[in-house]
Amino acid sequence: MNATVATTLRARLDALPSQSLLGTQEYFVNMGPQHPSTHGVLRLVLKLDGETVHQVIPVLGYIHRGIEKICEHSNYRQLVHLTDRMDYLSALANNWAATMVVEKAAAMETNSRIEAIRTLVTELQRIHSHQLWWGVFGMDLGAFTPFFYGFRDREILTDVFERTIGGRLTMNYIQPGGVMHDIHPELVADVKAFLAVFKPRLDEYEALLSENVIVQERLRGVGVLTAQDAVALGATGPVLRASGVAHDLRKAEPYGLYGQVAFDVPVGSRGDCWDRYAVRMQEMRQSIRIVEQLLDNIPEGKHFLVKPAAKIKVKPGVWYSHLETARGVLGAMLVSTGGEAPYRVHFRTPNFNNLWAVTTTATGGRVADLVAILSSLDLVIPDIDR
Amino acid sequence: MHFDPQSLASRAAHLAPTDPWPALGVVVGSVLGVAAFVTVLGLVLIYAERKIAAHFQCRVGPYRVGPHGTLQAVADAVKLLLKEDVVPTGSDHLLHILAPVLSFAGMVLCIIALPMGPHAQVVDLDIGVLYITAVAGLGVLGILLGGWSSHNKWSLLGAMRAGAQIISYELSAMLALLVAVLFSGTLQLSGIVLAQQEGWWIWRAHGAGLVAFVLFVVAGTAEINRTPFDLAEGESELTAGFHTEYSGLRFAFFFLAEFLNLFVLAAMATTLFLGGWMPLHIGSWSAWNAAMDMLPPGLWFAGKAAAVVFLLMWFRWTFPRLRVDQLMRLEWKVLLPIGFANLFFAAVLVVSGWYFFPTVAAAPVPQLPAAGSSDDAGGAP
Amino acid sequence: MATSLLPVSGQALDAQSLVAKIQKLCPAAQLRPDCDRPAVKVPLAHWPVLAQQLFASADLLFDLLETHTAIDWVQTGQIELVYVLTSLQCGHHLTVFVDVARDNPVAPSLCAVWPIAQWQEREVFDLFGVHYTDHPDLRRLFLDDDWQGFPLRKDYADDFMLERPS
Amino acid sequence: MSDDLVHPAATPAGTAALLPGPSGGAVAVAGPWLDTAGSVGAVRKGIASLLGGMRVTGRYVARPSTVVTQHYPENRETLRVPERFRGALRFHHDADGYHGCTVCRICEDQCPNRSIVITQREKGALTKKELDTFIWRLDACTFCNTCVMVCPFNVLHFGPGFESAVYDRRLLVYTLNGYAGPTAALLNKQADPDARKAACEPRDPFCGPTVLQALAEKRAARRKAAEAEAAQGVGLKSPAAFEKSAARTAPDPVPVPGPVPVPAPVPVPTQPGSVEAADVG
Repeated sequence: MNATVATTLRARLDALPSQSLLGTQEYFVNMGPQHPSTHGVLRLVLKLDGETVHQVIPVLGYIHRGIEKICEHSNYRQLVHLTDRMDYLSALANNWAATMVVEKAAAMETNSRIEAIRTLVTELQRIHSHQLWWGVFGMDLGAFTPFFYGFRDREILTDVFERTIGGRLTMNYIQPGGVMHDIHPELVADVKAFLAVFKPRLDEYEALLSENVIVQERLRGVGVLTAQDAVALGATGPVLRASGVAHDLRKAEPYGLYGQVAFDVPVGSRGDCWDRYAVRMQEMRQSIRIVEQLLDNIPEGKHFLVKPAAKIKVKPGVWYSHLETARGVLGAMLVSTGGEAPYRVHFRTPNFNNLWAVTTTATGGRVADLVAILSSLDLVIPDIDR
Repeated sequence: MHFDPQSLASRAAHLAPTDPWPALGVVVGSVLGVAAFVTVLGLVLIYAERKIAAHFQCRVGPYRVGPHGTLQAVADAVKLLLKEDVVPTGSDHLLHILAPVLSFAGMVLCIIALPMGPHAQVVDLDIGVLYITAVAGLGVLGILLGGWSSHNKWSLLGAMRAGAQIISYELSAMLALLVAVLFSGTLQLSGIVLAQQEGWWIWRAHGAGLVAFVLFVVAGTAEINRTPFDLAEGESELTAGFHTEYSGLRFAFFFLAEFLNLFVLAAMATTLFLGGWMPLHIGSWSAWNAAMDMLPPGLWFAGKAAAVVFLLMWFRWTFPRLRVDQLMRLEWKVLLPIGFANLFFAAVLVVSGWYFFPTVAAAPVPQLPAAGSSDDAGGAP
Repeated sequence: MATSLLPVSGQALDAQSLVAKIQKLCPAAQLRPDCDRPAVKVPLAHWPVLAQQLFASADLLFDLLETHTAIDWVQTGQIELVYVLTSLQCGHHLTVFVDVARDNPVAPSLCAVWPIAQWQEREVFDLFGVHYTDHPDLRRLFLDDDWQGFPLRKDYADDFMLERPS
Repeated sequence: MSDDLVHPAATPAGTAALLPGPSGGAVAVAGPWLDTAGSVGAVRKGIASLLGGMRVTGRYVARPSTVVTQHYPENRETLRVPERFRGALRFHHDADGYHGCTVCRICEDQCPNRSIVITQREKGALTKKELDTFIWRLDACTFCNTCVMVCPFNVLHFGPGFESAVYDRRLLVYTLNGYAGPTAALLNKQADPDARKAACEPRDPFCGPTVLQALAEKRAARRKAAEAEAAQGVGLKSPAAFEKSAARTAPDPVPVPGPVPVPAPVPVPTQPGSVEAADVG
């Protein structure tokens, strides 16, 4: 083949209208609202060229329930249980966020026992949430077995919650003025038994999935989110930390007893799917550390400091508080004009803000990469839609 | 021990000129036998997969229908038969209907040529290896047509993935196959089995056999679209890939073909590298060899095939799925070069006549008296 | 390779000096006292410039728009836009309130400063009906494109609303 | 953030001595890293990693004792539901079958979804305020436990019954109290057993008036009020809109004279875990 022919071919290819050298056409395809890897009713409209993703357009609202509007018609005690239904995997942290802002607004006191219990159960739920994520992550990559292992180990913790709280998914446990029930007498023993089982299981998780060459090939260098992009796109939590920003509200603005326990904040360096994966795996170990420190050191005291039926009144003003759930910063804003019901409540939910990272990181990758990215962002759809 | 393999087709051909009715009986018996075999084996494999998968995942699996859920697969089959057969609007009806049939037909055509025992083979083609690789290609046609005719972009993506994948991996499978062919000196499957009387190629072929076996299993897994190469289905990516739009009986056909392909792969690996129905013989340990001969050859075949099937299930319930470009890279940059080098190495071994266990005067491949017409499909060359 | 934003490059300011600094940048900004965190009220006209300064100013460095929402003050006829800003690099917070008229709610889009604003503004547009100028893609976010009305406004009512039993 | 803005709860006193104190910071993660740079070494390490995974799954398949499956309906006998589990709402009756509800309506008021509706006897036997029916709508309940928390007389608690599936939604409306009448305290003051009996009227889980009927009456009253408002031109909603929204609220047409024709009381099997609303005679 001589140079002329090659040049002509090149010129002809260049003259083609599409971006593709093969002259293929882009097409649109709907991923969701019913799709196994969108984990709920998230709909992504994909512009594809063959397997290559050119654009991702999230379409939301399939599970929007207007929680903020309902809050305007609820009193300060009632609105807490609505937060269970946002990020249902971090129900306790959500309860705490709502409780925290109400307690701040109504100047309610807590004691160290309440704070210790809150810290303990929330940290347990971080493990609980990451366990589910790990299983689902494996399944999104095509490995079924991690899903069952994740759920098997999560079940132990769910039973622990069930004994103390009474709920398995929607908790409504952390209330303005305390926690709904005192911890179950068996809680400490139960959690210790769980940790004894779970710590070796974590190593198994690593052997089964983390160290697997296919997983590493699928994740490394895929869906890179730089630190600048992560902050600009409002990402928080493990997604932000995987990009190299060591922002964790448990350290930055300690609430509960986080200021008094020793733990590290795992931080990634590349911001790819692998870093997001590794950060969450390490976070489970750090959460175990926190739980172990708290278990034997729960102070004595009352678990509820106000009368359950007491009316909570708030003077006019604006309050905002935020904390770190398993997925990032959950903020709660409360606007009051006085009285028993808020004038306006707004929740800054981590998933709503983390979602948009997919629009930049998935372009140029394959469909399979998109699935890995979605899974590494660990989205809970009701938290996006609220 | 002297083996005298005889395929059903050759038996029928042998009988036909003198006793046409028994010959017809053999033919009808083979057809019904294959049909029954395919159905029962399909159900057994589905049950086995579900149970084994369950135990990999700390579950018990099917438990309610029949003792330990043994009839669950039957119940599922009945359910699928009773389901509405949905053909999506805008689909290519003819091809949509044809696709699962093609997929199924390719699998059945493979099964009839497999030697499952000295007398348990329907057709013993003298180009058996070539024939199987050829008709196995019908499966990809079924998948391609199924994905294309479904009028669904996800299905189409799955079909395209499957097409690229199966065509690529056939090369590696072929190269691995050729190693066994080289050592046996025949393309006839029963001949390959007989050639392993002194030892199976997996170890007798000096490493080349082992490498070829691994290559064959990996490439074969890719060819039958099983995890970690299940990109064509990829339920977390393409919902269900090429069979998203199939339901009822047609889905059952795809499903059955998928599971029986698993058996075909295991049977081929067994035949080529694990000695087929041949018992485990070690050199001149006559006592050992006699003890091994106590088990019927059919059981040996079933046991070896089951072991390979279990290995494939183990893969499936452990590994995640590869990405499509990684799949191609694995084939073209890893498996294919290894396959070529291995084939070359095997050729050197064969030419130099260097084996682990020297061939003791093995009985020659028995020739059936060519009593029938000389152009019969199976039987004596 | 992503560059780490840590260690912290700036100095966290306390509430008084933060507000003082902002008032130096924008004299029209007023402290909003009924807020638990440092909060200023900024006139709409000054806001785009101030936003840019808040983002870029070396000792403020508000790099994260934590959230953006609105409050419908139906009595005063204002919709109050709320911007909750965080500086990950310095570690301080600021809440900015901007009033827009309820009957003609138009505000400048801040997508150019904080890209996440693109979707947070879409949510506010969807639920409050605030129009953002220079927004690249101002559409409904949660509700149907042909939805009538803005549900988080206090006077919103539609045929399908359930009465809360009283 | 200045000190005066710190939430007081953030630094509770008294635990600093017990806990190790804050330490730790950002640590970089690498995880179990598989360096697949070299070609031959890469293949070897890759295969080793795959075998490592197979060892994990292989260990489980080899040990059937690791199976965690529970055979649910068969293991009802041994199933242990934690005492705090929020299954079905129960109404506490003492040993005599008397309840302690004074119709203070705090639970009704605090229920976020209005899934509790309390009706009062028109004419009490002993006092003015006597419970007629305590209606719990399971179909609207979010199991938030608020009613249990706020009840001053500890009348309510959540029982373990979690098998609440029914084929008809209307069967999810329960009357929890065993009888209509005064509280246990008042009844116990009556020395005459016949007088006690006369003061009480039995109720069963599906007896009327159901909540749907009660709601229908409330809705009718509100519709009347809305029409009156609309006539004066002050209402936000048109009567037609109201009609529409009312129709969406109720599964059955309103108004229904007399008890809503719910299906005949289904005999609730007294198996562990089933909804046992009628646990008093």
